[in-house]
Amino acid sequence: MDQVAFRQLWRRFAELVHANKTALNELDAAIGDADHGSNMDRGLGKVVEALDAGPEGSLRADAKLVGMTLMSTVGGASGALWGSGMLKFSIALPDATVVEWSGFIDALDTFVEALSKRGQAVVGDKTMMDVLLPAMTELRASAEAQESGEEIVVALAEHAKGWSDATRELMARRGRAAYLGERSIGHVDPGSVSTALWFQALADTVRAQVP
Amino acid sequence: MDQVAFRQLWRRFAELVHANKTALNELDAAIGDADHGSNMDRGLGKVVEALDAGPEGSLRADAKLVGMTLMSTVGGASGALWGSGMLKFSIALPDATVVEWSGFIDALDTFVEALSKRGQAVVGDKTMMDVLLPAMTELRASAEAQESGEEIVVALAEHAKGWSDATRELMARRGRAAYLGERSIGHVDPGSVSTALWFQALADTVRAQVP
Amino acid sequence: MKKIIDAVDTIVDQALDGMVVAYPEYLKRVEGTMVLARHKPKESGKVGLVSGGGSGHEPAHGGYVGYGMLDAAVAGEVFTSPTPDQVYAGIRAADRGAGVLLVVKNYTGDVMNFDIARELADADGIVTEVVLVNDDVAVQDSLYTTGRRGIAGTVFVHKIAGAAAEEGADLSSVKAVADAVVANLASMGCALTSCTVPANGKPTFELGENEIEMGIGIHGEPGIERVPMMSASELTASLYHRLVAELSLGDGERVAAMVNSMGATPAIELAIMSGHLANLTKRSKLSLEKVLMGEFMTSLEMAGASLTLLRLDQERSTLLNAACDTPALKVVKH
Amino acid sequence: MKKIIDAVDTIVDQALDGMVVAYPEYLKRVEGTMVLARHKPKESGKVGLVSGGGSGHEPAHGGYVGYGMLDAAVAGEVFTSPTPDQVYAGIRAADRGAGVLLVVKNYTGDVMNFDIARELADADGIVTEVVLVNDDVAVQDSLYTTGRRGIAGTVFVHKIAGAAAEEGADLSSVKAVADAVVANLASMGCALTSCTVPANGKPTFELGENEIEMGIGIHGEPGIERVPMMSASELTASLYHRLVAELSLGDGERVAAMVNSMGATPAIELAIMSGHLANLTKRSKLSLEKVLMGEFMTSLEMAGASLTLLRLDQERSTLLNAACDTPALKVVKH
Ligand SMILES: Nc1ncnc2c1ncn2[C@@H]1O[C@H](COP(=O)(O)OP(=O)(O)O)[C@@H](O)[C@H]1O
Ligand SMILES: Nc1ncnc2c1ncn2[C@@H]1O[C@H](COP(=O)(O)OP(=O)(O)O)[C@@H](O)[C@H]1O
Ligand SMILES: [Mg+2]
Ligand SMILES: [Mg+2]
Ligand SMILES: [Mg+2]
Ligand SMILES: [Mg+2]
Repeated sequence: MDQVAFRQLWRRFAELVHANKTALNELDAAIGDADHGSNMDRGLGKVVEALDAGPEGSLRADAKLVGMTLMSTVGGASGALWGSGMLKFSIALPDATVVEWSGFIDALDTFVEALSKRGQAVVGDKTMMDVLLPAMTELRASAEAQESGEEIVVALAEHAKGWSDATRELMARRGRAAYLGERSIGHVDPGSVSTALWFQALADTVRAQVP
Repeated sequence: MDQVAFRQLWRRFAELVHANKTALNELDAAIGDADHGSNMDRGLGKVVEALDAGPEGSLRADAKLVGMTLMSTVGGASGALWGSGMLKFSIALPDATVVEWSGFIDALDTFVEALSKRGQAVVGDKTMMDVLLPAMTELRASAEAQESGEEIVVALAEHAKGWSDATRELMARRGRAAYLGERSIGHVDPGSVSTALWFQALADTVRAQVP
Repeated sequence: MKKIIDAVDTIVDQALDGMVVAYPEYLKRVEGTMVLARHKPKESGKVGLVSGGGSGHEPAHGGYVGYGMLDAAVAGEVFTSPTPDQVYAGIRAADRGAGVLLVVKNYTGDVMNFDIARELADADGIVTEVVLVNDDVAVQDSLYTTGRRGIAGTVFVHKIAGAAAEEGADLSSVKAVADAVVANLASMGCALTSCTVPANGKPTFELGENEIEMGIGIHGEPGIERVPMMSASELTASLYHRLVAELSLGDGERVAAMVNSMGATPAIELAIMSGHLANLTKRSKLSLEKVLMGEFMTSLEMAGASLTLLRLDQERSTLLNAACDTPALKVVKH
Repeated sequence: MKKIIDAVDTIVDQALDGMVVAYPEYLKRVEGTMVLARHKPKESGKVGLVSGGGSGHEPAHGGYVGYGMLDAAVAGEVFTSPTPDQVYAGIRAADRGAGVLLVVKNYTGDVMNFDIARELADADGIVTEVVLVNDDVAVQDSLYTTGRRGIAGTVFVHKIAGAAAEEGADLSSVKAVADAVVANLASMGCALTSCTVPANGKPTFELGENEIEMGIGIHGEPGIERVPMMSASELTASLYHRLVAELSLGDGERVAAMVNSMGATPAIELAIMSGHLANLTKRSKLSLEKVLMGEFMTSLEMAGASLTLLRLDQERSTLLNAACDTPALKVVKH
């Protein structure tokens, strides 16, 4: 993945979140505090601004800019997770303008690990980890199977949506929804939806790049 | 009028106000603070209690009891007016259990004068005086014309209702409705309605007494 | 109507007892009355201050009983002025032998009930004076009607007259300073929602999702005009300019302000208004010496706010900043 | 949505400036940040106290900045915990060389953002400690989840830990006293109406005319159960008994209480609740030493209330009654 694609990924993610802002807030209203769409939208708007204004340095510099911007503009649980995770992600990226697919997957792994550590959530807790953790497993497996990047991410975007939908049946054990106990069952976790949108943005970006 | 009739008058007035409490509050909501029905109802409830418990003294004692009770339980503009007016009314009544029709009219005159002095309202100001002042004029005239008490009060109750209705077209110059200026036009004054109910109670009482 | 109450007719009685539970060091209830008086009365020989009115304006008026403000507050039913016997009980509680000043908001009911109470006090040998507060500039001041209403600015009268009384000024001086406050005081409010009088059970008026009622009083009465919703900046400016014009405030003059919530409007919105207020005074070259921001004179759970300006001179400024210690307003000396 | 605002995304920024307009003697805004700090910092060598969280809970937390309570308050967007860089700015503003205690309400977002800020402070050589407030007994305390939330009881932590810091206690002692407050603290709230998050434009939930939501948090989150409306007496008792059970309070124990409005519920209703509270404590033979009644931790314009009980020992009682002087809470020594 090169710098153009990386920036495009975040622009696309910002677009998708913006289009789904109200829906994300409504999901959060049901089992949280109705701000997840506003939070992500506010932060991603700033990320796009920052990337547009940022010097054409390296992928690492771009990812750091993304992390710092999310960290200082999103707020809430999602801001702490995305922000601190992206900073770790940046360190794992090369100080160059291109990264191999395998290097990108490794960096993503660092990201997910950082989130696991920070948020302590595991699969089944009804959080964004219900998308991120299986996504990492699938990415690793498919990369080992030498599938093409495009095939992988297109399939992954589909699956991510499914994992997110599946949070509906779960009882939350982490995050604000956990306070609701059994009443959290029957609603999709908003953070898992925005995370699935990130994989959607990744698929859209990769697809657009392959002519 | 004797003491039985006097007490019956207040019981009937209390009944009529209680039945019209919500309507009076609603009239007051339109151009005031929505409490005239509650105020009069609260006070008249106490008046009935007090009269029921009161010793069978004189008309003057009864009227004083009514005045004191209204004064200390109604509150608002109507409480000050009815309360202090009834105290003056009591002084004008004989210390006996019966009063001639003419003596009753004289006492009422004292009542209305006290209200004029306390409230400074004249005809056309959109207050209870728009009923009380013409009612006094009519009472005086009909008494001089030697009409029977019953005929007089039955007609008067009708007319009082009409004078009250006519406050609808007026712009308030006294009381809380005055703050509304032109916006007070188009609504009937609640105090004039409750005052008309008093004349209704008077008519009902006199009628019930004449077999 | 959803309210945390037990019965409509015991609200005021219960609330007065609850005030004493929350502020035992400040307040006591005069037995058998609707009067809250200072727990520790001021020294004898000082002028007493009594205010009161209908309930539903909390913290007014019981919240202002304490050192440097009121000596007693008389509570009527919700939005109904108290009866003369209760006002009289307040006067007696406040009297320390130097006479009592009654701070009365200019409503027919309040004026008449306080007047009758004064007649009772008179018969009893207690000297009283009245200051009539009529700060609501939404209402026309006319000799032919009842004139203007008293609203949130009343709290400035409590504060400043209370400080004068605490300093030992005599009754006519305390009245003079209170009258001077009223002469230099202007307020105006607006409602975003109505309130519900408990005895009535439903909202006094209805406002559309995009409407705001300008020039409302403090009893859920209808206001002066209904206008489309506007921004905080426009709203603050429209109230502000009206007050400045009424007081003919000019370059370099000193003012105090109050940004008052009608009840449901949260502090965050008052703070936004306060920011605009500071900019507006700067632009009109007024010196904004003090801002009281919060709930001072409410209308139950009404959403909305009122703005008050008070022209200051040296005397009023000193008295406004004098120490006071009441449940709802404290000026702490550092 | 009708609110007195200019634009959804400038609310917090404008409100912070407005707080400084209203309380210039108390507060200053740390330039370029969302931090309100004491206008006059405490002496160096004393432990600093920082709290914060999403906005919309006013007067929390900026209103508690001042002598005897907080040194700095960090404001996030409405109902959104502040970002680590802002918390870090608050830590720097509060640091007087003796370390800083962070008072954090137990929400995942707050905990993580404050944790990241501590990492930044650590790198900078500023020693920090955290006290996690989790007083909401509506929520089950479980090791397998995030545990209980922090709500209105947080203000007792500010007050008591703030007094200890002002007296010169060191960081571990201030943390110990704060932790002891949390260990003896229980709160529970209810909503009569929802509130509207400005960025969202419509109420977070809907409640019927006869419904009340028990066990709500302070962010308009749904509560624990929906029950039919009840009387003030029943409501106070149901909250009270839950708190007494959670704290296992027994005969003769000393408590402080808070009767907190969620925003729109007027003082008159809080006073009615306070009256019931006093009767309930009397019946359970508790010694009710202090009642804080008013708006302390709100949810914008939500109607409803919360009740907090704090078990007192001699140390907490002394610190609770120590002088403090902040915009929203003042303890005046007579
Ligand atoms: N401990 C956690 N680990 C991972 N994700 C979490 C955790 N807690 C919350 N989340 C995610 O964050 C989302 C909520 O984000 P947001 O609404 O922006 O923050 P907040 O909950 O502070 O209001 C949840 O939907 C969930 O997916
Ligand atoms: N100055 C006055 N003179 C005579 N009647 C008055 C005067 N002011 C008000 N009223 C009467 O009082 C009525 C209002 O009474 P009420 O609602 O009980 O008191 P308040 O206006 O104090 O709420 C008005 O409808 C009017 O008829
Ligand atoms: Mg959220
Ligand atoms: Mg009325
Ligand atoms: Mg009234
Ligand atoms: Mg949030």
